[in-house]
Amino acid sequence: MSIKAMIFLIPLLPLLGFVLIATIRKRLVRGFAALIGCGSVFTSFIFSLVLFIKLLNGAEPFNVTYFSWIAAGNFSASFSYLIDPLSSLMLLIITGIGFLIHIYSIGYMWKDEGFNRFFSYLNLFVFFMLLLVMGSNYLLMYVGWEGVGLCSYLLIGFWSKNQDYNDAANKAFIMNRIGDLSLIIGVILIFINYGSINYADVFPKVTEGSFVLTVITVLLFIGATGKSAQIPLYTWLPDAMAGPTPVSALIHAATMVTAGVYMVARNNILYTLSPVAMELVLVIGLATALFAATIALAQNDIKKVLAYSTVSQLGLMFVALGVGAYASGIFHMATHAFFKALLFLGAGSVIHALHHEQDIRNMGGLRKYIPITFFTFLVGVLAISGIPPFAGFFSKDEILAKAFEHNQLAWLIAVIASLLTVFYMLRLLFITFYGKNRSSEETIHHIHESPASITIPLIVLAVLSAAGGFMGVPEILGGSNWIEHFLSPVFAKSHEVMTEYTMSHTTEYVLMGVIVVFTLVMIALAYVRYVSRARVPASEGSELSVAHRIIYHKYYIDEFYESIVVKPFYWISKLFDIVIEKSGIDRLVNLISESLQDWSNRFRKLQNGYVGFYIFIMVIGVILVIAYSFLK
Amino acid sequence: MTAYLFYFLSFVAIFSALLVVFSKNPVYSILYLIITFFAIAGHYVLVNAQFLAAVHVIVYAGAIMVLFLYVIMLLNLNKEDEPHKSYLAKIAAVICAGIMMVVLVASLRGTMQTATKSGSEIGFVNNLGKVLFNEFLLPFEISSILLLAAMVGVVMVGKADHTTQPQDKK
Amino acid sequence: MNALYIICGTGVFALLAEVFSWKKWINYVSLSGLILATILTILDWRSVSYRFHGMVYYDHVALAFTALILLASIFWFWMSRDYFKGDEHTTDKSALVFFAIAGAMMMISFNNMAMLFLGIEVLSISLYVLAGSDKTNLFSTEASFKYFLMGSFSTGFLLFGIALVYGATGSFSITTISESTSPLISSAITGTQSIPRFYFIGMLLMLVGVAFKISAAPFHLWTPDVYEGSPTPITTFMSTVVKIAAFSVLIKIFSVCFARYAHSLQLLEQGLMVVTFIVANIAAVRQKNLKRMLAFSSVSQVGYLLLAFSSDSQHSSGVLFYYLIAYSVASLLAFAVINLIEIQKGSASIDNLKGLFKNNPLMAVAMTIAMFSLAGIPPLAGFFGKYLVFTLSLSHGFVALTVLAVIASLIGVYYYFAPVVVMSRPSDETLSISKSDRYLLIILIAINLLVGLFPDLVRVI
Amino acid sequence: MLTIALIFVPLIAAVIVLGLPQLLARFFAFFAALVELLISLVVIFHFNKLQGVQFVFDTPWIQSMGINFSVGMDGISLLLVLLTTVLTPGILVTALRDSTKPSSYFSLILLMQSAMIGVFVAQDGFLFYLFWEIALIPIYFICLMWGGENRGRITLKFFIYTLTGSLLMLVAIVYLYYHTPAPHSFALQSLYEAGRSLSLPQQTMVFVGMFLAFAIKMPVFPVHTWQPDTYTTAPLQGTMLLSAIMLKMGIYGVIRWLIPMVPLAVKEWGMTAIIFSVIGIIYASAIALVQKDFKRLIAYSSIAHVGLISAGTLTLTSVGVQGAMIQMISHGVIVFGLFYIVEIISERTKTRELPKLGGIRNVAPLMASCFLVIMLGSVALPLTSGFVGEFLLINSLVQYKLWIGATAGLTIILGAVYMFKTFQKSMSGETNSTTAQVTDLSYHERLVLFPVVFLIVLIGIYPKPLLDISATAVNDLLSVFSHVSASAN
Amino acid sequence: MIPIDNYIWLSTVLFSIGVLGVLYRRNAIIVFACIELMLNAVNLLLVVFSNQLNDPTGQVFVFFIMAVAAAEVAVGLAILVMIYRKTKSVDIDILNQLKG
Repeated sequence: MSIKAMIFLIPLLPLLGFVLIATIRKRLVRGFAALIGCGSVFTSFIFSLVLFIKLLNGAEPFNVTYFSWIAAGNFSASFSYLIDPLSSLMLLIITGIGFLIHIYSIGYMWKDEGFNRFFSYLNLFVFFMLLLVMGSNYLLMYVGWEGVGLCSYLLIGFWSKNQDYNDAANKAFIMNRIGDLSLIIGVILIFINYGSINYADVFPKVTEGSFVLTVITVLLFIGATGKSAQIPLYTWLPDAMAGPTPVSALIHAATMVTAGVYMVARNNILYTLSPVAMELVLVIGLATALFAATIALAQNDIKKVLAYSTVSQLGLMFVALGVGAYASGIFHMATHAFFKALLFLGAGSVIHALHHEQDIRNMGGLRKYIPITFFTFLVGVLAISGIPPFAGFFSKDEILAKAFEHNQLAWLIAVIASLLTVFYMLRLLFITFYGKNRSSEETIHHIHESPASITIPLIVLAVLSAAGGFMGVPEILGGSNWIEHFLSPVFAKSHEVMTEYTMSHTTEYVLMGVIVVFTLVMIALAYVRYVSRARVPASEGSELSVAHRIIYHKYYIDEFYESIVVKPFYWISKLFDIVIEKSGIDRLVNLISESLQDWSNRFRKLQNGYVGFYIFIMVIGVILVIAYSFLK
Repeated sequence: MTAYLFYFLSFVAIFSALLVVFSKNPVYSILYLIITFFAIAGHYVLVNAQFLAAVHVIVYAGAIMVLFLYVIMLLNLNKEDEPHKSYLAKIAAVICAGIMMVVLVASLRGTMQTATKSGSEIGFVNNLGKVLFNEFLLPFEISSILLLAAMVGVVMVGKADHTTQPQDKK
Repeated sequence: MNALYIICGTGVFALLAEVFSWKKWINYVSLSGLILATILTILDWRSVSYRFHGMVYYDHVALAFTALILLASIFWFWMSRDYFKGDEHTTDKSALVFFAIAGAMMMISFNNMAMLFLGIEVLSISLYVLAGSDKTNLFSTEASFKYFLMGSFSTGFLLFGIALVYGATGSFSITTISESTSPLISSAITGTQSIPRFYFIGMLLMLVGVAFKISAAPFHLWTPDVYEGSPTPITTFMSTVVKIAAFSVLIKIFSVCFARYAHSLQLLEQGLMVVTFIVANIAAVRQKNLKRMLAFSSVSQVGYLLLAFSSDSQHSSGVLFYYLIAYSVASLLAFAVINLIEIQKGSASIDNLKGLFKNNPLMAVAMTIAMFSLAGIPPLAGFFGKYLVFTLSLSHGFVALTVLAVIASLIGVYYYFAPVVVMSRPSDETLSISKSDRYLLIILIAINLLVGLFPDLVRVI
Repeated sequence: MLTIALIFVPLIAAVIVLGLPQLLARFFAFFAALVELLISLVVIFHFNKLQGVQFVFDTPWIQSMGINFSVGMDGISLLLVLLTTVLTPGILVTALRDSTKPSSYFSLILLMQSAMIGVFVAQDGFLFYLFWEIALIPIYFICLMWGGENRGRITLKFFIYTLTGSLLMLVAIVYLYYHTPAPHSFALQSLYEAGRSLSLPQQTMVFVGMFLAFAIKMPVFPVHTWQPDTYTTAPLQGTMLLSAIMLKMGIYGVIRWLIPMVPLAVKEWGMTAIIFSVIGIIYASAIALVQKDFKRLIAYSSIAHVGLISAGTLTLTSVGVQGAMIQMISHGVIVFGLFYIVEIISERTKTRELPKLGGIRNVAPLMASCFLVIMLGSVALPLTSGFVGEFLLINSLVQYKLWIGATAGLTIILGAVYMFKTFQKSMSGETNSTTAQVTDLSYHERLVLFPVVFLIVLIGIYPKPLLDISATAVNDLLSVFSHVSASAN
Repeated sequence: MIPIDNYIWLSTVLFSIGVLGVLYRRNAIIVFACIELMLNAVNLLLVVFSNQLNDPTGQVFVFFIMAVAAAEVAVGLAILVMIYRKTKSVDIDILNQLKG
């Protein structure tokens, strides 16, 4: 099979899977739908693997064009794909994790009436996600960008009978759209300034920073904040947990939300040349990392904790991008994909076991009932906490080291954020799996380990989370930082421009040691608090301390947005509708007609039927006509 | 002499014309109208239109006025209690007609001071006849159509239908 | 000229028919008389001539207008057959109608004030009577009375005007009058080379008389009442034949006879036009009686005609002719429908149109086309009429007046569409239509479309 | 001759339909529309993409006024003709099983088609005006006879509104006509030349007159108030004709009759017009958000979309005009589908009130899916037809002025806000008593909606053929423009 | 001799009195009479001009006016009689059903 066809088939197979399942979903038995769904993604994974190996063996990036898509005036965009190390890596993550989650979904969704629909959406999502990373121009990336937003919408609102879920879905889509608008305008500005929207044409033309470039990069970044749930557009992600758990794992942890990271990394040269945007990325990343981490401390919904954790981790990735450590960002993205998918799937397994119970206050002591889930979850927690040698340790450490090089304050904030992460993840772990079981007798009776289709992906991901860090072991620990080398062609130009920092190995060791120590302290703290003292978060309605309450209510950000954006907009809409439209413009138009009627009535009275009066008027007319002679 | 006669006749004509308007009794009005007509006939004689004066007297005083009086008598209208317009309407009428007169006179003012001719013979019947039956033959014939139409019309309107009943559709 | 004889003869025949009991033939004779007269008029096309010592003058304009009123009369006759039936006055009515047509023809072809005066009077006296011919109906009588009173009153002004003009020029002949106003010819009465002031006043007073006949505001007040009260066929006659004749009088007097003074009257004509537009259009908006509404409509149409006429009185006769054709066809169509409705339902109230689209689509379509044409919606004849008027006045730079006319025609849409809206309302009542009326409507619709789509057919004349 | 056939086939069919019994009339009308579609496909087959006006037919008509019956098609015309010929059979199909519609209804639809095609192919100013006005008559009757409540008042308002505009246009055309060299002519090219020879103040007058006419038709804020009422009260097919095809007449007018005619004024006042259009986008979107009536909501959304098209067109870039062309096609197809779905829902639930609906996707998943796709087209999701046009239009506006482009771009967000809210309110949630009886799409309805869905996706993925058709014409149009403005500077 | 102006004024005054009568009175017969007065004023004017211009056509025209006046009066009175039969009145303002 030719490379061109293979590349073409990678996104096409999931699309075909979607079309097939969607069109005949009513008559399709579940097993067959699952087969189509998993099979298409798996085939894509194989193809991606082939491409990856080819690139690994030193092949040039593949750039294939299929057909001209939009062409108007001097604008043209074609349907063409670019497979370079970056997108190849993304392909592997998407199709690989995607496949695992497909498998997982078979077990998780088996009893749901919308099983087939679910698979069709998942396949569609994979298609768009692939398009996003494979597109060789901004517009195609935008297609994928919006497409995944749509799938996210569809999947969040998967259980559409629940209007709260639908609200969450709408919120996700609309907040994404805010980012999308910014992104598309950024793209258009790129077109205006560089005359093209192909990466291959644009990047060579970007040679120095300028105001326009800053505007473009900021606009693109706003797009990224929407998709990757950064401040200020992050609030949709926790709500997005309304969707089925595999969705949270795939879309809202592993793949879609990292699109922003991918996009910034893809445009690294643009960012490298506009320091202002870089600083913005860094600041937003730091703020989000810290902010979301604090919120996660007080959440009681197992998925919400993970969601805020995701936000926080994404913030960390942007920190990496913001300090110019693009490869580190991507590295962390990859490891994060492993362990966060693992954590979500684990949480899903818990939820599955407890019959859709998500509140950690009603859990506890589960490690006895569902051991496989517990162990895999434990791996995930250790990975995210950065315990060596789990994946998270390497990627996070690299980011922190780069941040330290850049700015010590940034490092400090990032460290605090990651220590908080350790704390709340362990809090989650301890409350859920340790201590006494707090659910009802009825539920306890039914708790059972999940089927193989759920546990196998968990195990695979656990292995990845445990070992995934070795693709980026830094040199000082005897590694070769393979991933950085692999990605270096993508960031080559940026590296040329950037001043290289050199940091002494000593400093690096010290930093690493400090972090590990503090991490262990955090673990100890959490253990004391939640295992030894067996503290359980207060139940709903009880008195909380002020600080706790603020965090518990997520700093009231949703309420804040509601009152400064949503409600005013509704008021304005009402104002337009009632005041300007109905009693303004339309009233004015109708007034013409009414006054016409009014005048007509007056004129009608003139015609009063008395012939004497008519003659009178006529004589007045005659007088006026004769008086006209005086004018002449 | 002619001048005095003119002023006298003018006075009679205007005065009786005013009385036509202001008399309460319709019969008086019509009678004053006859006087006016006679005064106008006098004017005709003054401007050498003797034949016309004769015709005038015959047609107006003789035929038309008789018709008026006949109708008044027929309808038994020789009363003074006919409905009158309100004072406001009357004042308005007087003012309006007055303004019209003023405007007309004003616009005709100072046109010609040429005196009227005298001793002209065009008013004689032979002159008129020549014109009437040569140049104006067609109008003359047409006036027969006119009279025919009027006649038919009068018969048609005047004839009392048995079905005639006041009715109001509204 | 021969046409006039034929028409008068037919009128007299109608009278004789009463005597000799030829009543059953009267319709055929009438119709053939009209057709014959039309043919004769058209045959006269090549012989432009003065007749009877210059009493009448048949030029192309006169012939065209004569042909137009004769054609209109034919359709009118077709439409109002029932009017002449079942009445002891059949012959009288026919005779009067024919005398009226003869009067109208004289008003078109006159070349002497005497002919004008007699023409107007023959027409008017016949119409006074015809308006009151529905003797069982008090409205008809009222219409007749109002028409008579105001008509004879306005005749007084017309005559006063004629007298003054005669005094200034010494002649009743149109030809002489138009020549005598040349500065090179000394005034007959003063002997000096200046036209006396009362010549101008005479002109104005004649304008008053004519304005009454064409029912331009503020001399239009009789129109709605008379149109509403008269029997519908007579209303139709007034709004078509009489209007055409009155307009040809306007053209003859003010663009031929007083051609030299046309310019000084322009402002006055425009003033009349403005008043007409405002009064007629606004008053028409809330009319509930179709005949009355169409009366106001006909007054407002006078506004457009006056706009064209006042913009360029010398060269507007073509435009006016086209407009009058369009207007007459539409009026005939509208009144034909109204007549049918009135016969079957007893009144011309707009509510009687309810459900017409469903119950009798042909009538509904005819009414719609009539209304659209009057409103000036393309591609009907009325649209081209208005278009020609607007372009004429625009090309003479009367932008403000044209805008006024455009606004007027927008208001026009307001009331012309009211019947259409009513027709679309549901109702169960049914209306029937005879075969002959069906053909009449179809032919009139066809003419309207034909004239609208190919205005050149008319313009070649 | 093909052009003539395009105009007269529906016209003749309309007359024949009148005389046929009801059932036959329906199918004959549909058949005629199919024939028309076939003719337009033949036209496309013979169309030379590199040439300007083709299939010309020109014969003197009213010689005394310099009016010719002159028709022809270039790419811009052809696209819109195609839109008309494609949608009309669809519109007829939607009425095929509606027993309340007599044969005259079908006749009027065909008449409408004929007139609209006439508008798109006219190459003579007067002819254009005539067709423009004639198109108003059938739609007036369709709305008047078969409309909803208050139709008398609303249709009259609609008529007078649009007539006001078109009279202004007539005045402008006549004004230009008098500036053509004697003997005056209404021919398109002569009018172009006449218009270009005018000074800026004169051009401005013409611009105002014409743009108002087109703006009312589209409609653009603030002369849009006839539209929501009319769309709401009109019967389904009327709404479809109005929104899917007729409003394109306005934009077509801007492209064909305004921009090349008075380039200086367009350049001078284009900004103002664009700002109004953009205000309209925001304004209409905001109002759409708080509408309870489903149909009315879509009516306002249509105003928003048209505002974007109008603004993009007036940027005078080929990106903008091409975007407008493709967006016109897309919008036509999309609103066609949207209104049909609204009709299906209201027919089954007897209400169009959004708060009373909900949960339809539980009982009618197919309908919900179709609605979803069409809605996605409407909110310009990539790979639907809406995206191509909207992207090009926003692109042109950003090129014009960044802040205008950004403001106009808000339609991306606002459109999503109200459309998704609508979807949520009508389709999602629990099924209630009103919607419980809703059945899924019948075969008949699928016959209409599946092609719509298919077209939306197809155009979204592969719009190139359509863009190619109009490319030459648009470039011609704008090259002439740039030439004129260059020489004027 | 008498200046021609005087005649013009005289007939103007008579004409105006006729108009006044039409405006002033409600009795239809008197109104008709006043219209006759107006016509007579015109006749007088025509005769005077005819004499002045030495042209008989003016007087011929007067004949026609007389004929017409006679015809009009006849028709008018016939209509009046018809009205009287229905309303028992000759008040010109009693018929005011047609209005609005």
